Amino acid sequence: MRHCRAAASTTGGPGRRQVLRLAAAGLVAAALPARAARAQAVSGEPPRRGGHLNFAGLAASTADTLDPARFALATDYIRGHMFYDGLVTLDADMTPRPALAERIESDDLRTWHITLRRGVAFHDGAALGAADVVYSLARHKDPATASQQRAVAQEMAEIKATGPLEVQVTLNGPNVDFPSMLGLVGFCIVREGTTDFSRENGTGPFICTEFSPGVRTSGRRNPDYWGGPAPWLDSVDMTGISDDMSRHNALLAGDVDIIASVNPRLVRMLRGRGFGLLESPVGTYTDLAIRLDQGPGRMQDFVTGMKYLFNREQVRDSVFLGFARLGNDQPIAPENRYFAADLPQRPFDPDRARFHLRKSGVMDSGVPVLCSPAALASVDIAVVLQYAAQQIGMDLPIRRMPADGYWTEYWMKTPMGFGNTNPRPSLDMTFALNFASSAPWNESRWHDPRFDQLLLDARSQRNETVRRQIYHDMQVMIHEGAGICLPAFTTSLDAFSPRVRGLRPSQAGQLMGYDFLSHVWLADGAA
Amino acid sequence: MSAGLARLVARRIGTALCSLVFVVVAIFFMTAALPGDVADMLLGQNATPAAAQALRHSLHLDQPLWLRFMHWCAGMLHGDPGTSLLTGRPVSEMLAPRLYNSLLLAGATTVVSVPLALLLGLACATWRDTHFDRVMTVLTLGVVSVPAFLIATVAVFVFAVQFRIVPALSDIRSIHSVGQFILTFAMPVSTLASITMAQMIRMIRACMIDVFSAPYIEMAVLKGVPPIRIVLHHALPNAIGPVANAIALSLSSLLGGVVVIETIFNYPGLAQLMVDSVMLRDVPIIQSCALLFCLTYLFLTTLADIVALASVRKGRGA
Amino acid sequence: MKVRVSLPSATQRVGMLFGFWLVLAMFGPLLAPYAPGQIIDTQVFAPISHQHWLGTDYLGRDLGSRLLYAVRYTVLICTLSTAFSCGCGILLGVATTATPAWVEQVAGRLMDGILSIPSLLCALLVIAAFGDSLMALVLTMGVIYTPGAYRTSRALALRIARMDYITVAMARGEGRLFIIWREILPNMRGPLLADVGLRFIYAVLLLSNLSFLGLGVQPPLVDLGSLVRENVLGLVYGAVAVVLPTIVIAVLTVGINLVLDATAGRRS
Amino acid sequence: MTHMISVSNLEIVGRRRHGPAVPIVRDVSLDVAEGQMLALIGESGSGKTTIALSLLGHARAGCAISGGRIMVAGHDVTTMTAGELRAFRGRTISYVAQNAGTAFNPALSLGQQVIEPARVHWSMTRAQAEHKMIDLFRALALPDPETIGARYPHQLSGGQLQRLMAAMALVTDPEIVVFDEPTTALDVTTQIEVLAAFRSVLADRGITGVYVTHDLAVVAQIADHAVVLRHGQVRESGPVAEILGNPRDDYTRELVAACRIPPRTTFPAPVLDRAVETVLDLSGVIVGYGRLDAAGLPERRILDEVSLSVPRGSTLGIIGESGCGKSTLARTISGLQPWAAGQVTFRGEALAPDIARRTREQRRRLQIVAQNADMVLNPAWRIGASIERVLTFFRGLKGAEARNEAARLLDMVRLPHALLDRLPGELSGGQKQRINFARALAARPDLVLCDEITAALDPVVAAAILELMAELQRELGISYIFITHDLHAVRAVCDDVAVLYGGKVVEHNSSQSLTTGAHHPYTRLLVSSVPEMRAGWLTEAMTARQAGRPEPLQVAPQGGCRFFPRCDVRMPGTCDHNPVPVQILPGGARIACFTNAAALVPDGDDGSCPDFHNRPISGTDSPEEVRHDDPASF
Repeated sequence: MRHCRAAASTTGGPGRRQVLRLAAAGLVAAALPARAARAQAVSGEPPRRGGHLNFAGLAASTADTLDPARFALATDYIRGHMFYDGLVTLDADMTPRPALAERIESDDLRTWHITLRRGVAFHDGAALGAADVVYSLARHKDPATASQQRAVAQEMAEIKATGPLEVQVTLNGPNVDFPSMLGLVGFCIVREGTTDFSRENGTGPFICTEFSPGVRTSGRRNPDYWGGPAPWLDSVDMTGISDDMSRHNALLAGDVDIIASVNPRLVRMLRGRGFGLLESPVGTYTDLAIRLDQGPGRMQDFVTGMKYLFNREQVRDSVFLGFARLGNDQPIAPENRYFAADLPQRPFDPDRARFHLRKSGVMDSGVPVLCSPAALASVDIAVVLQYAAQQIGMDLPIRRMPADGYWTEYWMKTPMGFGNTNPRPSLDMTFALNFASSAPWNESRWHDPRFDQLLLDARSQRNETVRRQIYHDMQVMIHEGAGICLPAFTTSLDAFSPRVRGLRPSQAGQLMGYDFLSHVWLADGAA
Repeated sequence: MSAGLARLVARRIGTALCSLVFVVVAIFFMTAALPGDVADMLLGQNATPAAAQALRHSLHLDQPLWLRFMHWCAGMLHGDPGTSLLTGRPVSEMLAPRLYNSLLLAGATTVVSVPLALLLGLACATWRDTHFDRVMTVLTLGVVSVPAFLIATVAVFVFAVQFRIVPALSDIRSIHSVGQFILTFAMPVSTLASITMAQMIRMIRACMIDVFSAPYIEMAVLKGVPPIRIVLHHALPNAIGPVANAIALSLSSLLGGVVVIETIFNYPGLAQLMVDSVMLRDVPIIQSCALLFCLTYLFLTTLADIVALASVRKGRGA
Repeated sequence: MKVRVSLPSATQRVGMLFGFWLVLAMFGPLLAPYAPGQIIDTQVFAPISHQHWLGTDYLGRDLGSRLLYAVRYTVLICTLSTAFSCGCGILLGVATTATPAWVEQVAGRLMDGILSIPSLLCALLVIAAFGDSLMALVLTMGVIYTPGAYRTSRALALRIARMDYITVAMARGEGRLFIIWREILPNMRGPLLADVGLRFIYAVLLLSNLSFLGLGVQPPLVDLGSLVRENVLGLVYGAVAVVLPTIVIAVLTVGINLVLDATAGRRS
Repeated sequence: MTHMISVSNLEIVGRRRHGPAVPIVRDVSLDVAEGQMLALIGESGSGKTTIALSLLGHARAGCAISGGRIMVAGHDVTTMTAGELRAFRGRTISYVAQNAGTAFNPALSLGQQVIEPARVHWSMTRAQAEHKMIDLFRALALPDPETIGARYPHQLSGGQLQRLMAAMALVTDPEIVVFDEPTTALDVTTQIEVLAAFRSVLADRGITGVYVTHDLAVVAQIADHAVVLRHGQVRESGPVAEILGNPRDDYTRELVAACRIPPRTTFPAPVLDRAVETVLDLSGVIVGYGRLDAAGLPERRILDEVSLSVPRGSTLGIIGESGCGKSTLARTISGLQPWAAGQVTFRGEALAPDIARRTREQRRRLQIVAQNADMVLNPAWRIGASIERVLTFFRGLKGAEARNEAARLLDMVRLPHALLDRLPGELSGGQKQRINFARALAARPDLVLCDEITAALDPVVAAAILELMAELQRELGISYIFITHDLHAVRAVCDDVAVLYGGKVVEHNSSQSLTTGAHHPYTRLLVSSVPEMRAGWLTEAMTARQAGRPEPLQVAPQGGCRFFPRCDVRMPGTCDHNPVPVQILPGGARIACFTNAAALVPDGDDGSCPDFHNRPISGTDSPEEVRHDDPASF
């Protein structure tokens, strides 16, 4: 059911409308029961309504927010999905599906017409209208909003209501992946004019009953949810426990039913005690970025040598205990439908690494590799790398930096440092935000005009086959040219108690693309 | 309260204010020296210089440091600790529930640890150099030296996970009866108490040994006074000063020095709020937390001094 | 005569214990069969076995080797920072007994201030100011524990300053520095020793907390507290990797304290 | 006759934490018959307190009774359980500690503590106990017997506390009372009264007693039998008269002899002759605290217009009871306590009140030897370092030169050179006082200020120190100021003596004439309070005292003579209002009194010298006693 793609492939040539469309009833009828049916196939029972679920995420702090523009962490995304809806949602394989939007269509891939679902109500009873959408999207462009999505939102040149349920968005240039972009949880829809986000007013499956930043978020089922019969749960409590062991203990002791971010080291124990494990092949990766415009990275041989120096199998097996897939120095994970599978896997080859590093002449420059608890597993990966370097006679100092301030003070500002990137809704966004010459987070300062051109070509390319080829070429270019060493894609691990049913892996992010609360039910729920 | 006592209290409050001012100034400028500010932290990995600058402007962070400090001071003088840069909510509103939680935990810990520490400290001093004393010495040193997170984690793993006697997290909302209160607080309080007690026992033991070597204690023994009466009636009143000081020092860390315990039991207290705020560079909250910790410390030590003085005065009959 | 015989023996015991740990800190890593960052096994939290005598850690590294390095850094950093804090605290505590009252007031308020700020926050702030080299680490931990040493030593110094032999020195017309340095300081040694021991424990703990915040010893090296912390998940498997470093911490700190206590008790 | 106390072959050992057991008491046997008083005599470290405590079944921490039998009132103390001991102590046998100032709990009211033995043994109700207490207070001649119990230890004087302690011991009507040097810490004038009170109460009640002391004169007054101890062993025992009058043991003889040091015979300079060059001269020195009056003088005065002078090569004694300003005078002269008015001249130069403003030469020439030898030597310094520091500081000697000089100084004070490498903690009290002396001499002083230097020493040791002082004066021509409350020592070493009372010099006289001629009433009281080493002296003294003596007043006068309330020749209306005149007697003696000098000659003064040779008037607990008898240090 890949509608976007299906539409593109069937409608083919230029001038035809790019349509993301499905009858509202049809979507609900077709999509949710399909999930339910799949779940049923696994667990052998239909979803049951009722019950209370406790969930513990990775972190909670006073930065917790109900303001979609400020969503930054997984727990924020989950909270967002709890109380708000986006215009589209991303499916398990990252395909955008209509949500609050009934149709999203464009003739030129630049001007997009969004038709909203009829009869959707906010939690305060107000009906969803075009003004709400315009407000919700446009506010990201205002610097004062301090939106996490501002860089993405800049793409939208003009947003205006063209009818009570019609919105028109004009982009800076054509972009076939615009519907995917709307799947970002930050772009979920709030009531027009909302400035006080101490209370939520969304259209989502749950209504907030308590929100204390850094402590807890609680919700009860929204009885008037447009996407019924979901959610199945009567109420939900969500908290964040940053201490690994405590989070697991809370699950083991029965204080919570689901925990996010299971440490791979505890999988054996959790399984042994009969807890369920959700492995989601998300495209999150931790990479070493070597800046090409300063330090040793200016020598191409140095970068190549470093890429051969990564013992990827060891990173996967020892750092992630196998819960990862090998990376090939390009940002697209193997599960992605555009993954360049024919690109040869770069091996761990100390001899070639030594050859290239020696050749570069800056092998012992003494430039440290920066890592931080802020970038997932980067400290451990750095240790693996350092030992490999030591084996070929290279002294590679590591500097572990504090988590707070890492992103703004060190990341991308030093010759060599680890970064951590979460999957984006589309390849286009990944390339545009992280690899294009103008990308705000071009970690290695890699500039390739051909790459930039390919990016633009892909955006206006309706032909799926051609686009696939373009994306393939772009992956090869990154693999060869960018200063990115990407040893592995991590598998997201979440654990749940046996009474929780209905969890399915998704590429869109941990816990069913952060949207698990509207899907899960409890085995003893109706009791 | 005699005039002398009143003068002492006044002087103590005066010096306390000096410390307070020092702490507030130091914290403000040192927080300012931390890499990044709240704008950077808010935007996180997605920060671009332009976005951060815009946000900084809207939060008035582009004003000179001293001006912001003056603003904060002016507000404080009117009893207004300001608003959180991050959430825009009044600091007092954010602090109040955390303070309540912290006081609850600290209070429960105090109620448990002080009498027990007194008892064990007295016992160690009474049976000085016996096997009991030696075992307690090693035990208290051991408890102090083993990292708190390990003690807490092991305790949770054993009592909450393996035996399922108590919950792994301390959720105050689930308290509706005394029984539940005890169950909810059992783990954090016993962990915290064991650490606090270990320090107190060592100090109380030292104070009491000092007092026990006084001639009037030997005199009491030679009068045939029973040991319990010697300890409670003869020794304790003379040790109140140093013992109160030892207790005050240990208790003063119960508000701000319990990050680990709060984290492990997911207990929303002040310490966590402060660490969060440091991480997020939310200066008004850091300031207010530091102020609270400083006040607690000064209050407790001053109280101990007054208790000590009052106990001496009683003896001296002034 | 008994005094003469027993005094050196206690001092010798302190010396022997410190010597043992210092030698271990200096030369222990030479005994390490593997590099501290070397992954030797895909099995994490491996138990004690023939290949790795003390099992493996959370990455499958040799625990024995890491432990030897951890001892080095914990012992060295904590010894230095304890020495620094006690040095500063004692100097200040003693000096303020002989300086004008306002100096004592300023120092006292400063110390009260530092003492009232939770040590972790203090560490965050001081490191932000000093940077995060090993030297800064030592200084930071030193600064944090200075007020405690100051309080103790000032109380002691005040007591000693009232002693008759200080009066004698003053009557002789000795300078303030001489009185502080030669007359008061040497007599504080005994009672201060017990205090030093406790401060050493706190330093070990703070070091591990700092590492957790990313401020401590740089990887792949570790300190003992961090070794416990990074392997704490092994607890559920009863792993050697978490139990053994804990025991080493306890043996190190409790041992040093017991010996110091014994010496202090003997002298006072 | 039944023996109330019977100790046989008692052995007590002390033990350091891990060290070997050291015998403290060896094979001691003694018996006390019912109603008798036994004196345990010995110097510091002789084990006398240890034995006394063992009678109550108590051994201090680190000590243990390792052998022998102790039968007390029919109980075998060594076999009693802890509970039995509790019931036994305070009930059957009670204890009066040496220093009531520290043996009373400062946090509890005195009454509470006094009746506590009765209360913890359930022997009477609170009302009964309080009634009994008040009776005892009365019997012990305590002021305000009804209300004194509500007061706290720091509010009473040492003599009163010592009597309260006796009341506490007697409140349960025990069969035996153990007194552990109960009057040692008291002034001589107080001691006599306390002794008299004890004796009458004990006699009334027929109580068996054990009296621990190093003071033979006291023994003569209060005990029937005596045991002389040394190094934990019995040297001699027998009736008191026998032991004091006809000692057979060498050590006992030495002890008795130490109490009879001959008075000074050499007179290097004519006494009180103004013509002789004076080393130090004080005139009108006022030291005090509190608000300043119109003349800029302090309201509360510790020293009030003190004028003294010390001729070159002579010794000036300063005596008086505790609190009279003796120590302040020492501190004032040595520059540690600035004065408010007056002038101090040293070798013709005016001395600055503040030590910092005196020249190094002045500081060198004026040395002080302080009371407690324990406290004035830095415990962290080796003896050699202590002495060499003075040599370096004042005389610029360094290295081997200083070392040799230090050794020479040790020779001078008759100590072996080996001591140079020892720490003060390893020396005995007498040795430390000699070192202390040597250190003062190292500066080659003109005047040495000796502040109670024998107070903490045993009589034998003290006698030797005094002898040394006199010898050094002969050799080096040093002048001394000798501050003491020991009249005996004054006679042994002083040429002149100044009697201090309430911060004023009430008399300035030749030390040899203290027992003859006209004297200030306070001097007379002092002299007559020094116990003599013969039985019956106490009775005589008390009788004489009570005869012609008005009741002491509790209220001090606003002006006039400070001795007024205690004076037996006081003239109300005169003495308590007017400024006191100073009478200069022929021979140079000066007496500050209203009464005519002729009337101040004691009754029946036939010019003979009553024997007060037998003792130092009082002394505090000697450090050696603490060191060896306090097993906490083991």
